[in-house]
Amino acid sequence: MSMGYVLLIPLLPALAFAVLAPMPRTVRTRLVPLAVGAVLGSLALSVAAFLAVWPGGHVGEPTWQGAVTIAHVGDRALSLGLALEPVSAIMLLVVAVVGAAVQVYSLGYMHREERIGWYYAALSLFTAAMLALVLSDNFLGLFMAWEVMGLCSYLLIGFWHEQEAPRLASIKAFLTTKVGDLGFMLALAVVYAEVGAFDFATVLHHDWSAGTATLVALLMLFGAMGKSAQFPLHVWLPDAMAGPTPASALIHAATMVAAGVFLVVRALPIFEASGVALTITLWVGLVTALLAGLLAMVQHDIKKVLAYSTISQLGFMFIALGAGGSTAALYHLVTHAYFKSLLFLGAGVIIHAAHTQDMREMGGLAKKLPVTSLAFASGSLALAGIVPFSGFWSKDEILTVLLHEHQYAAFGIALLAAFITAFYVARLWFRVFTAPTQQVGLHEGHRSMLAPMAVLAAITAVVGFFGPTLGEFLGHEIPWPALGTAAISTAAAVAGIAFGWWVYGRTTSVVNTQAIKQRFPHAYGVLTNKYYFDLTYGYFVVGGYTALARGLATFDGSIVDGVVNGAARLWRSLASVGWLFDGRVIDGAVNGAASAVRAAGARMRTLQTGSVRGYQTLVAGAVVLLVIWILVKGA
Amino acid sequence: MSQTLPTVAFYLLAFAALYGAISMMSTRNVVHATVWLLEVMLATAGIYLALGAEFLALVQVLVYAGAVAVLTLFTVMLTLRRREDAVRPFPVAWGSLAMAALFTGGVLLALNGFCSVPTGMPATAPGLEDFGRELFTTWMVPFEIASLVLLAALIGAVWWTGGDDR
Amino acid sequence: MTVGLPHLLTLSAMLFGIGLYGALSRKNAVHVMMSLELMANAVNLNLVAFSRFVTPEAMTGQFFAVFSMVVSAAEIGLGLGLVLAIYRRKRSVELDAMQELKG
Amino acid sequence: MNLPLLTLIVFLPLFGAAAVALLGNARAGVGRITAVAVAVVDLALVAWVTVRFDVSTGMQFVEKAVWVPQAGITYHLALDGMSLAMVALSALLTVLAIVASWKTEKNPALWFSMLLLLEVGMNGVFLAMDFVLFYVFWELVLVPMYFLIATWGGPRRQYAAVKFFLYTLFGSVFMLVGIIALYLQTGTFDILEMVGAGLDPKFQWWVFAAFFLGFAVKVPVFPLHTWLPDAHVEAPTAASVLLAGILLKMGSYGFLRISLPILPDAAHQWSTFIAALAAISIVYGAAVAFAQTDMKKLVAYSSVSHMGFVMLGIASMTPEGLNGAVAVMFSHGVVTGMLFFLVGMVYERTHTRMIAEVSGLSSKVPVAGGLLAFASFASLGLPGLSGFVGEFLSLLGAWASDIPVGWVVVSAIGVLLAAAYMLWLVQRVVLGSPSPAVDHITDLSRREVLVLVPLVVLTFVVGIYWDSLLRFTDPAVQSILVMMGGA
Amino acid sequence: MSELLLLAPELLVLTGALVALFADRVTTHPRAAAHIGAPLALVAAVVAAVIGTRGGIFAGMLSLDGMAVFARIGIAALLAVWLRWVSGRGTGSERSAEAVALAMLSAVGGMLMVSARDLIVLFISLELSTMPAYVLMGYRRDDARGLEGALKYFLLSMLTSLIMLYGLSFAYGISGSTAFGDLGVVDSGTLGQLAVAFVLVGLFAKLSAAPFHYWTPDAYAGAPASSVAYVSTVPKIAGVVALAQLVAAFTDNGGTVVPVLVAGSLLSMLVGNLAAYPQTDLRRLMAYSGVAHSGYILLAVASGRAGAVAAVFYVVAYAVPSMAIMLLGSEEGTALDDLSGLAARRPAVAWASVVWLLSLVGIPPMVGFFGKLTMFTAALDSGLLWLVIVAVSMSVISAGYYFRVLRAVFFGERADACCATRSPAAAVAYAALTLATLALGILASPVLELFGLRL
Repeated sequence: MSMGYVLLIPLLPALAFAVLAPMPRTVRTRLVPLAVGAVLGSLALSVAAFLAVWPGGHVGEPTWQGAVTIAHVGDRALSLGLALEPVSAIMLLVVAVVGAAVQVYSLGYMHREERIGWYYAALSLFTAAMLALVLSDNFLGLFMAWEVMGLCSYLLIGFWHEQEAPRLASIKAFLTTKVGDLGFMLALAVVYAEVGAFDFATVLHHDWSAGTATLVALLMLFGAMGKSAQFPLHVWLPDAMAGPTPASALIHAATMVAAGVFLVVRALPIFEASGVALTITLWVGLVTALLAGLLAMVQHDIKKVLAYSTISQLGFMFIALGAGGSTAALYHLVTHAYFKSLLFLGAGVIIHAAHTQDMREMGGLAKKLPVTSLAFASGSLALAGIVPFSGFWSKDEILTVLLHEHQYAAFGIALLAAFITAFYVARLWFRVFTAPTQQVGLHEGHRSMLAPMAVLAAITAVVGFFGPTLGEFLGHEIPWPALGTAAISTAAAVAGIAFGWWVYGRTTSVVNTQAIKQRFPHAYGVLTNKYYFDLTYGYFVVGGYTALARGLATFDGSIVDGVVNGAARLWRSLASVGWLFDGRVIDGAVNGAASAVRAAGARMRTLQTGSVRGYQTLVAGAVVLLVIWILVKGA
Repeated sequence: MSQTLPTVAFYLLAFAALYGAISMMSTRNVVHATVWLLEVMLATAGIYLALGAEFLALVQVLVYAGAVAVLTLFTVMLTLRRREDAVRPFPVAWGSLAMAALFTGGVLLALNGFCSVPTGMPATAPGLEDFGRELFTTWMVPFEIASLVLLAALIGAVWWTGGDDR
Repeated sequence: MTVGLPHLLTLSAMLFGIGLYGALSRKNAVHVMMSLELMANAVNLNLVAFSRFVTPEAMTGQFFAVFSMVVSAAEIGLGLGLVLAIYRRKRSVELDAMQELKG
Repeated sequence: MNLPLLTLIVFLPLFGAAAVALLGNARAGVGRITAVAVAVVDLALVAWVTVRFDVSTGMQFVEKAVWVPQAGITYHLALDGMSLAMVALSALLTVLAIVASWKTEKNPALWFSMLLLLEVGMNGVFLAMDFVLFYVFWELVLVPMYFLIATWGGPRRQYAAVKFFLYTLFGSVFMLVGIIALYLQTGTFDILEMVGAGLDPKFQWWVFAAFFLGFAVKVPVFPLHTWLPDAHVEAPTAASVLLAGILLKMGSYGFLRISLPILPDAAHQWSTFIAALAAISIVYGAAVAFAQTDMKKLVAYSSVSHMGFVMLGIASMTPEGLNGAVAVMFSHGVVTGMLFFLVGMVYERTHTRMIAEVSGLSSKVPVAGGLLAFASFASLGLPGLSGFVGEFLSLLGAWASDIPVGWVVVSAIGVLLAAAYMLWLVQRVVLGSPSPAVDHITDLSRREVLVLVPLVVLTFVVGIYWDSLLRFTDPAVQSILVMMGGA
Repeated sequence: MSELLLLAPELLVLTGALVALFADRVTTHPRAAAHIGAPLALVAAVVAAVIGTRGGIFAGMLSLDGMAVFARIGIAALLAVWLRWVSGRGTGSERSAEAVALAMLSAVGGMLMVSARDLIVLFISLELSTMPAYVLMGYRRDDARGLEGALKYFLLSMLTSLIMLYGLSFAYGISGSTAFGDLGVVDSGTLGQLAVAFVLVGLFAKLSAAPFHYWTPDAYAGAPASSVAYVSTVPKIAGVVALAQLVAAFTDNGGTVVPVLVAGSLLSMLVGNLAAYPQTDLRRLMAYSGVAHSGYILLAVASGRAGAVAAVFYVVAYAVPSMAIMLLGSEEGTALDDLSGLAARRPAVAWASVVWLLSLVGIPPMVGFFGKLTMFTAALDSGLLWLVIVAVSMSVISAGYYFRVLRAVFFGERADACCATRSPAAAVAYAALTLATLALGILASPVLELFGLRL
């Protein structure tokens, strides 16, 4: 059976973008179903592709591969190619499912937007890029798709660009991830210099020396940290919540932010060749998981809670990677993608209903939004890591890996993070759904919004049971959780939830955080200020650069222009000492040279007195000098 | 067979020429200066004669004494408005003097080292006849050009001195 | 000591120098021209001397001197015409009065 | 068929220029149709050459005739893939510049004839394979550009025009000294024949220095770039487009065509220095662009930054780097051309170029705003668009070469900074709510869109299928490297 | 006498001069002299080209070698162009017959001078070419300023001319001959070196090379621009050829010639280019520009045989556009401001002026570029690198003041409506000069090849 249709998987949404983007606004709006159809088509093809690989596929042995050479440089050829193998098949499924769910959901969520057509165009392009990314069989293609996703992220975050916040958030997101991308790009340069090719097979089977491997791995890790919002490059993700919620669900929760993890999964052999890089990955993950979790505890904006939660969960994935458990990381990636997108979609319904994102103004939504609350509960429990929801299984797998690798300190921290996770999940849940009602006239979301949520909730509820199957598929064993580990993690989760209930859920009145704030002023201050990352970056990096740029611009106008003409200036000052320097330092180029010449010319001109006798004397003087010179020369 | 210049005659004429030249520079009267110039010319003509260049001596007398000096004198008269103008104060121009002295000194120094030509002069010199023949055969081209120079000068002088009618 | 070429050349150089002095120092245009004539005279002397001592047969220097005299005469004629023309407009032939053109 | 195609390509616009000038302002309508027709025919000729171009051989379409036999000066035109890319760009941008300035009212006959005259020089520079001919065209370019800026430019146009002229003249006379020095050593003015002359390395060093001054001013390389912002700000739109799109490339083309093959030893000695200047240009240009308040100035400084990548690729002297350099040259011509066109079109409507006074284009005029955003993204090197190709290859080449890693990293940071100033521009100009200046303007006309579409298409084609460009340039680059190795 | 026939071009021009003198008496046409003279001069140029190179004539006193023939044709052709222009425009308020006659006499002098191979012929033809120039400079005889300029020219020229003559007398005395072929021995002793230096002083003054250039700006500034157009160009061609021939004859045994040339070159380039900057009068500006160009030429002359040919070529390359600019100045007024708005009034001429000025700067493909290229090549070849760098830098600087002219032409505004009416004759002159500026450059090699000269 020809597998050429795999090509269509990313191509369909891309075509949808190509059709929509150049159209006038009104036409675009009418073409929205086309985009949805395209992504549904991709979904269908993805399922087909998945079934073609599963069962029987082996990691590293593509079931189908297609490549096109885009560049010849000397005897080297650079190509873009797609390869279908287990990892990409699984990722395909994740991306296509979430993508389709979000697009369908957006029909309801965004239907009042004037520019919905543009929204769908960007979403389609993003889906195409993400699908291409997971299918890519080389680092170059991966990087290109990666960058295009960055663009889409930028476009979607800044969708409501008339407002200040989304505008700023979009540029912040783009630039911060671009910082990471620099690392990725340099990694590619090193890879190319070392290997001379980009395709996974060649690069990963290359005989890496530890030093080069470390360099490449760390550079790639840096790229991944940017994309996956790991400390200290995490600052963009919370702000990115200024974009439309479904877009956040797709991009900033389920797929794009996981691309960093995916990259490390792909490049893991290089990390392993390095060793040091793995350890660093682990600790990046640990720090992120813990610190982001702590931040999630103090946020009032429902989307920001989820955003920090995403960062924290991505941290878990890095932990797994750092411990060498790529399958565990992938597993958590998959489960997280489903439940976190579910949570975001739920949040979308809530926001639609409550017309606010501030949890302090919500409460008692469980009764008003029954379907949503059910779905949300499914997602929350998965996030908290409660059996049997998906998050439990994957998180447990990560903890198992840590134990297996004897990373006990890491295990402890991860456990703490899990506890915190459970706590903020509880905080959110109790505040939003069970706290006293503050608003009236709330209504449940539209069917097109609820249906995708239902699908995702169902997946979240059951996908955990497929862990061992997944492991088998990926060629690694994912055992059923050992009872001991499961008990510990469940205990942590339950404790977190219980603590959350104790703080937020047990009273029937609105909880006043003021008390906590007063009790722990410093700690609370640090958290609400997000560890001062934004302030530091804003002040030193952005402010510093702006000041530098301004300085250089002034410098350019004055000094450089001046220095280039230094000779002319010097000449000017030499040519006439008494000639007043006219103080125009700026832009001396032609002015400077010209006035120098003019000044010198004016000097020359003073010899031209108009007196014949003067001229004759000058002529005779020159002749006399000549005579003297010849006599001296002759002597 | 070399012949020498009559020593006494040369020194007399040389003295006359130099005296005339210095007087010309130092006289307070412009008209007198013209006359001193004439004197220098005549002395030079004498030297020419002594050198056996009769034709040149003749030309010198005719052209310089007869034409140039008279023309100059005429112009001096024409351009002097008052009698007093003719008598002018002549302070020594030390700068010019130094310059001229340096120049002359330099040339004299160079002359001092210039010994490659004989001091004695050949006994016989071709006569006026030979001179005339040569002038119109060998030197025909410059001769013709010289006539054009005179023509050009004539046109120019006429142009400048004319034009009153406007 | 016999009088020879060096004597003549020396005399000529002195006359040239005196003429040069005059050309540089005189303030009256006519006077300057007279000084220039003195210089021309010196050159002619030079030529004739060389002719007699170096090329007595060819008399090249004498011919040179003849042409030089013609040119001098032509120039002085032209120059005096110019002086007269200037005198007619400015009523002066003082060189120091002619400094309208400069720079 | 033995039509002298290259001669036609070079000199056809000359006749066009004469015709347009003779038609005069009274019949400017006919004149501009003539102008565009000539330019289009020229473009068609280039296209025809492209079709018949054989990528498997080097110099082709050679036209060589004796000009001054004693001095070894020949009329020698030829092209390889690199020249072809540049000539194609020049022919295309000229057509677009003419169409974009269709409505010029001030002395239109002169305007169009100057544009065509400029094309003569530009095409000639890229096709001449004889130094004297090269220099003739090189200087010929200055004249129409001077008049384009000084006649139709902004308020300080004369200052800018003279500055432009003197700076480039300053550089080019040193180049002339270098050319003469080379001639005295080799006895020929033929660029191709000079290759592999086995010149003394010390001699090479000095000649390289002379050429460096000539080319670096044109590129421009920090710190010789200060003429560029002034020239751009004062120049009319079409002149800016050609200035940035073609004229800057003449400098880097010179490095590739002349400095590297003929002076390989010196090139190796200079490479670190050039790389350092390139890296500084990249970061410096980007930083200064970031601080600009005038759209055109921002784009101008961005050119300094982008041309830094060209120099970086050249300094690497690797196949990737050189291909990257040519790709940046091409792409920068297309993308910056687009940016200048758009800035000009916005200026025509709002009468201001101040970033602070223009905002919300995408809401009010979505086509203009969208294209401006698109051009910005192409400019900041988004993969899939042409800007990425060259910058990426340059970096690959630079890393693989002897250039100190530090400079490569600094250059890579330039990519980030490019994103910073470009997004900052998009942020303030394209996005947001319409400012008063934008409130009553109309969107792009069909003619204006027509100007931009070919550039958009090229941006995509080159960005996605790199070989569409590299298949022409790579053989040229390889032969340059062979020449360098062979010396 | 068949040798006389070889001087047919000179005789034709001379005929023109004589006819001019009497033209006024015969016809009432105001500019009959120029009308007759122009075709005669053109025919002279053609005849000179037909005669071609012949070698020595009149017992070696004259020689029609390549350089001489090239210059002879150049002088005659430029004279023809100038006369053509005069036949359309006249010479201002005065009648033009005398000017025509004088210019033609001067041209005869120049044409003889370039073929002279004897000091006497050289000297006297030099005087013939110079003397009419004094009159042309002071041609407006009711204008005190013009006469003042002429007097300055006259006195300084006479002084330097006498110094040169003094040098010539020594040169003759040392070598015992006035033929160029025998002059090789001169530059040996101290006196000989003095002689050589004096001769060079005279020629420098003719070329208005610094520091003997003082007469130039004042004389030009007082003179009618039409006269400047002639005097600043045609005699200069003859001067450069004479200089080149003499330098070749002196053979620089004693190392005097080249240093003097180099010093003159350096000073001229500096003085000319720098002093041209503050000028506001076109004549004065072009005077200094001429000084500067003499500097470049001296550089080439100092560079041996190849340089000499390059110098001769360049002086023509300089003369052609220079004459055009001064003719334009004569029509439009000589203050730079007078040229304002020329582009609007006379676009064709304005654009031609671009060609002329850029040629003077040395921008290809104009003739000036090729001239400079060959000169600098020759100079580099003879090891004068530092001076070439000065020359090149000065060329750049010169662009500045030439651009001031262009700026006026294209971007100036002129309040009063003026000026020149249409004149086909002037148009022909401009067209010829523009064409020459463009074509001579591209065809430099074949043109010189015609005269057996190699760059």
